Amino acid sequence: MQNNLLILISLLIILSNIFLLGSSRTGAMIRGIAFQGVLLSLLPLFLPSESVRILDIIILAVLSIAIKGVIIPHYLRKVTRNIRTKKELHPYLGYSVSVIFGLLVSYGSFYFIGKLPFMYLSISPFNTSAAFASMIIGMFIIATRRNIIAQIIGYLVFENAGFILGISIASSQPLFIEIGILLDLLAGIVIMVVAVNHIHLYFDNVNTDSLERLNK
Amino acid sequence: MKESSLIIKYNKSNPTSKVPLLGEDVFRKKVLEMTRGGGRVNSFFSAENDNEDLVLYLIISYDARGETHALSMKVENKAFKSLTNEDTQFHLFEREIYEQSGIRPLGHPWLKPVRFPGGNAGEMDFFKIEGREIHEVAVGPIHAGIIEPGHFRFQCHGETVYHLETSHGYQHRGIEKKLTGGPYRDTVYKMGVIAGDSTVAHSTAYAQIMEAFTRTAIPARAQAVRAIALELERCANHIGDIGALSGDIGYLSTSAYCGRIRGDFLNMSALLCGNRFSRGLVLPGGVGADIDDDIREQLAARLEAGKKDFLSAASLLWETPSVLARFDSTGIISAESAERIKMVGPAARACGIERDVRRDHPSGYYHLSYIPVSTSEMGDVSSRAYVRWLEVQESIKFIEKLLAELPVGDSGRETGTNLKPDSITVSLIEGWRGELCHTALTDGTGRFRRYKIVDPSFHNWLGLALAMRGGQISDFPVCNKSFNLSYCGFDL
Amino acid sequence: MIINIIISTAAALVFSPLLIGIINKTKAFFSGRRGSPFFQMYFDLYRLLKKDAVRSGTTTIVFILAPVIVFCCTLAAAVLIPISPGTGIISFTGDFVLLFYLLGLARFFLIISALDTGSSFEGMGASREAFFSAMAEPVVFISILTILRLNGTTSFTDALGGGGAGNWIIISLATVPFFIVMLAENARIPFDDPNTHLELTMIHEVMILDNSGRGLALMEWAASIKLWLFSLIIVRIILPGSVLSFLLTFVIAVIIGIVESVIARTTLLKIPQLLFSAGIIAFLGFFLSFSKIFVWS
Amino acid sequence: MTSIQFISIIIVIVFFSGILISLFLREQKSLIVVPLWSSAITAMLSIFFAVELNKSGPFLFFGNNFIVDQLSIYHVFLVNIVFLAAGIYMQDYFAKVEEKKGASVFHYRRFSMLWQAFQLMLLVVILSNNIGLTWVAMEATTILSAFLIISESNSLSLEAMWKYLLVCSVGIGLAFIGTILVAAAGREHEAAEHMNTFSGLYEHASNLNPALMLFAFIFIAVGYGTKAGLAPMHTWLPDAYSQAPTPVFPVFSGVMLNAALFVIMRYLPIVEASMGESGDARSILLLLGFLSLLFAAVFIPIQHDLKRLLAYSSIEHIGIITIGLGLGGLGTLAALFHCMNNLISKILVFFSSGSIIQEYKTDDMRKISGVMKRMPVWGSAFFVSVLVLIGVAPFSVFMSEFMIVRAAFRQGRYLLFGLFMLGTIAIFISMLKYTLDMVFKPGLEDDGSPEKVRLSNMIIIIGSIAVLLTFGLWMPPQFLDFLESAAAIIETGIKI
Repeated sequence: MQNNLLILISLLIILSNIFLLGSSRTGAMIRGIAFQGVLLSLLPLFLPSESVRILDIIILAVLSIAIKGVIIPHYLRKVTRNIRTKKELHPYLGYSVSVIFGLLVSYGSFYFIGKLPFMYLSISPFNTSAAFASMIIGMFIIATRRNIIAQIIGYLVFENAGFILGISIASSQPLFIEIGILLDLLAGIVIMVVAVNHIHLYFDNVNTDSLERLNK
Repeated sequence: MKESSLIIKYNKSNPTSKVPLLGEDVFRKKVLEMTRGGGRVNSFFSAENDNEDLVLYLIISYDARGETHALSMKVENKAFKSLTNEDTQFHLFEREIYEQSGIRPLGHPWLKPVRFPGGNAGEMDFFKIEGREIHEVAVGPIHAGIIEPGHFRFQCHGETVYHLETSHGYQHRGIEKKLTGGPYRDTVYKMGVIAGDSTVAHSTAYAQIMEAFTRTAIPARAQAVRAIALELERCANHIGDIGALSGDIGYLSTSAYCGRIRGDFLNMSALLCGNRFSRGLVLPGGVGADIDDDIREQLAARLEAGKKDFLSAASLLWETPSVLARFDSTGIISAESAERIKMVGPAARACGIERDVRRDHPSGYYHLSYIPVSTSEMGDVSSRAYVRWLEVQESIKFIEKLLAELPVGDSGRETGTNLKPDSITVSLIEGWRGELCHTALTDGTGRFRRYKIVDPSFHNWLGLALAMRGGQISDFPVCNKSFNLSYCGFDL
Repeated sequence: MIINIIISTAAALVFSPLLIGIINKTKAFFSGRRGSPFFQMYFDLYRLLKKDAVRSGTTTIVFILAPVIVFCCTLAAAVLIPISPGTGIISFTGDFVLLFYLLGLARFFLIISALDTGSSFEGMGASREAFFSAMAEPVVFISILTILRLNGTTSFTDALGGGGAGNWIIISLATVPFFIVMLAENARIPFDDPNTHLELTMIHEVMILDNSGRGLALMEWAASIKLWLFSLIIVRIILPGSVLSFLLTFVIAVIIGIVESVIARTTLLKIPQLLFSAGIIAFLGFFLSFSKIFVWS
Repeated sequence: MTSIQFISIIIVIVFFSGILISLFLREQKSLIVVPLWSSAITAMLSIFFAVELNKSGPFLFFGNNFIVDQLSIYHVFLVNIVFLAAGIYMQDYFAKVEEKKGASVFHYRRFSMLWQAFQLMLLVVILSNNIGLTWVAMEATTILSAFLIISESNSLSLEAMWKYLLVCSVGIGLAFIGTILVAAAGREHEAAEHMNTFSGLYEHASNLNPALMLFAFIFIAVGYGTKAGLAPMHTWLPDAYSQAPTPVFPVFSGVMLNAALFVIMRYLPIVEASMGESGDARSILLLLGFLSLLFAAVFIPIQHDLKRLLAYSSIEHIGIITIGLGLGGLGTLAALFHCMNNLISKILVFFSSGSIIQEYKTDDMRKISGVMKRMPVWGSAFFVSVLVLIGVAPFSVFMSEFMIVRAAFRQGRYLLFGLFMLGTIAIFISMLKYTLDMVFKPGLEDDGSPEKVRLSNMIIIIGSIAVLLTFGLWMPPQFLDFLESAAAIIETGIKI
């Protein structure tokens, strides 16, 4: 049953990735990433863990839900409202293409990651492959979206991938490191949001098209 | 050449002789200069003068300066050079002039009937796109829902609309013609039904015109009651529209609740004057019903309840992703197009154009109390709904303020029956659909020589057609509802 | 065998209008209204069946026959679904193809009868229906293949009429897209709005715009039987072992009502995307049904 | 080691008090003096560390979360020297900026606080023994330095900051995944308690899963390599350079890039040891290093923007250091030596070019000419620094590059040798051409006002030229010893 729950969570993570790839509205994307954040935070609770660290795990899960499921989405929603961006206009790649890409990556990582020589370390190969798929999908979103909020969300997906991977194969980081990681993420998002506000001020829109004067 | 236009004071009548009568070339030059300088045509119509010569009158206003100008032009040989090619906003006015007086705008690109006064509504050359894969869809004049008659002709390629042409005239009642020679005893009632949902707006415009002609100053209390009634009308209609919009996209809760809340607001109007659509409330010289303390308290209480209900029912819309996904980017009209055809009202404000008669050309109580202009930016269905949502909140706030500071005094007095002869006056009111403009000219005996009404729908129907371009034909109903234009107000 | 047929037919005919009643009642509840009675559809059918039909002058025999064919095909398809374990009527390899082709035949006649009227609205509706059903079909087939794999059988009616449940994760990955397709196939929100009067946006309703009287009654009835059929399939997928599980179709009707109350109808442009997403979930389930990480119990 | 703990606590106190003092200061001048003191104190203390180290050898402190060895002390020293020089230069720079724009106190306060927090985080990166902590501190430097770029708020700097944030965040994210994989490799080991420290990992390196370690190293090299500005992940770097205020340059170029490379140096012996010195990890570094050199060689000739030119030069030098690391042996020593040379030459070149840009009010090289006549001191400093950077003979950069070439030659990697020569020569020619034009071509007439150079800046100029010349001509034996023991740590890991 526990195994099934782990698989279910990974599956939902994959589906939420695909949802993020296919959705054009920033509001929907923020919802999607909040959902994913909460799911991730639940992951450690279902691990067959050493009972000594149960308190640590609970603290971590609560903190992670608060940051990934509540605070960051709240910030993003606020900045979205502030800059009045609703819709992603013409991403570099179409949504259907993105979704198909997401599917292929998910299947591919499931197929290949399972064959890596150190997979015996991971708690469930399914989680690990979901993590690698998320990593690639996160980078894909960053690369193919023009909207800055969408790029931030891509970055979050990417970060989440690290989180899943950390949980599924290396679960013995000390608590203060884990908290440091979360706080770093939070700080990173906060300054990205500040940057978005500034960018909105200067460019009057938040599509990265207008951020292309420095090329060469 | 310096004083080639007359600045109109809204609550005063002006001798018609003071409106400069220009030759065609001077007029043309002057008008184009004015429109280029930000002038917006409120009304453009033909009238006869004492010698039964045809004269074209143009009412044009500068929103930024809050000025309204009038000028006129002598017509020779029943024709003049069309201005449409220079500025799109003349297009429909010139068609109307041609239809009403036979004055031909030479070189008009699209000279067709507007209201079919002789019957045969809908029989005309529709714009057609040729091509094997283009198909035409004709909708109306009889629709599946209970709405007014109007004909829509779509040029489609698959589901995509290339062009929409609207054709009206099914409700042409000849109101303007019937007003000539007035005012009669039933004129004020006719005003109430120009567009049945804008009774207060049209009646107020008429009342202001009568007051200007008879030099009646009406008490502040009556003005406050008019403003309250106008804002109540705005609330009721906007709420109804928000409900209808959500009904069109199958979002039931908001639809059902807003339908009821609209009723609540109509009942507030009924509380004021006994009629849910405020018929007979606004009369020349004042208002037909006063607000006593009892009504005032009841109204405040009901308003509070209505506000609460509305906020909870309509805020659902902005929190439901599927609703936003449906509304967003549907029926976009760009700010440039909207500015070019000079749209008015919430539809224009949804494109980010700050145009509101209550602020730009205030009259009545709006002189004394300011109501913020609500705008949105995207110009899509979502923005139009959002502007309504904002406006309802502002209106409620405004009514609350007015109820709290209701001036003491009479609720009205008699206007004289002697209208100032040979005069012109203009009245601009921001109805819930947008600016409506009444212009009246009196003859030597103090009767109406010409009474010209421009309903906001007159400006905005073309906007709907433009909003549909490149859109999906299945988006038409929701797009149409987001404009919610009047058929009878257009057809007059 | 005969008994089974009679039971299935009777259940389909009797229960299906009730589903519509339940959906409408749920929707009414959510929008704070009292709503029409549960049995309103029965009254409507009775009223319509009493009436004679008015026909447009442009129509041909196709238009007259269509309601009958649509009704019969849908009913026949519904009868194929066993309503409790062991009541299957037929069972052979790939029987689900028969089932869905019966529905396909019904749809074909619905479409050509709509085209037969020559109205531009009905033509639009027909083209939309054809397009979206073509997109919905693969999703249905993939989910059913997943179910077949889980049950280790090649006969769909066998899979529905008994056997044990598989892994619930995979079952839900098959059922969710099936539910989405059910909404699409039965003209429910977010794909279509059964209550709308706006002919430009309708899909299913616009095709029966010219039907009246008995023809309309058959069309409406067929539509409700189709809803019954789909919800029965879902229920049988989830609980194949239970005798009274067909009663859960009413729960599904409530769920549909809730879905219709809380989300708005999507724009037609997005429908392919929605069906596409359903297909992705279905495909994920199909893919996982091959994987070895699930320890089958 | 209580004295060490005591001293490190002092360092932390110095920084935090610096940050706090900045909160209360109202004067702009005092606000930019505060960071100066904290870096001066830390630089002095790092010498104390080095002395302590000579007595006792490498040691851990604060549990085993921090480590002091020759490698880290070397970098601590370098970092603080650069911060010190930048702090001195800052006084002059901001005085001039102030005349132009009149920036607010808030502005300076933010700058001062960020500056110190950034410096503190870099110290944590370098001194950390815990792989997780290293990562956390590295990510923190990314976030803090993003604000340093934007301290001159305009649309271009925003764009640069956005790119920097996004690219580096992703890079750091990859490094995180690498870190996790290393931790996973350590997890299966018995002594799991110590397996998230560099020292612990090295101790048991031969028992780690080699495939996993190589896989992890790819992530680490790419991840931290992004932060170090290695090609092809360097895209943020030219933009960030061209937009950051001048005092921030050398901090970026020297310190942050070096710190990122430093982390790779920490991982390198562990990975190599786990794979039985197969050299695969070194090949990855070689590849990245050569790509960087190549990118620099291709992009430098087409630059018109002075700051961007210097950015690509930075990429080149980081590439050279990485190549040195990749070669191993003598190459490692050369790489460490080059770290210092690069840093000191960067101080010189960035400050001189910064002053030139401030004077000419443009960073388009085509519009700058006659520098030597208009500002003889900074002009000659700039000219010398470019000569240093492109590796002209008596200076120490030449020496370290020469050592790398020799290492390649000795290992019989002739192709590598050829490519290296080709790249550096291309850069040599194009940079020299630009510089000659700028410095000696007769330019606009002098506006008459003589160049004013502060004494402190003169000290920076003369001091750094002297160091570069000295180390080019003669290497002090104590320093060589120290460097060799630091290189040994990269070669063979930490022994405690």
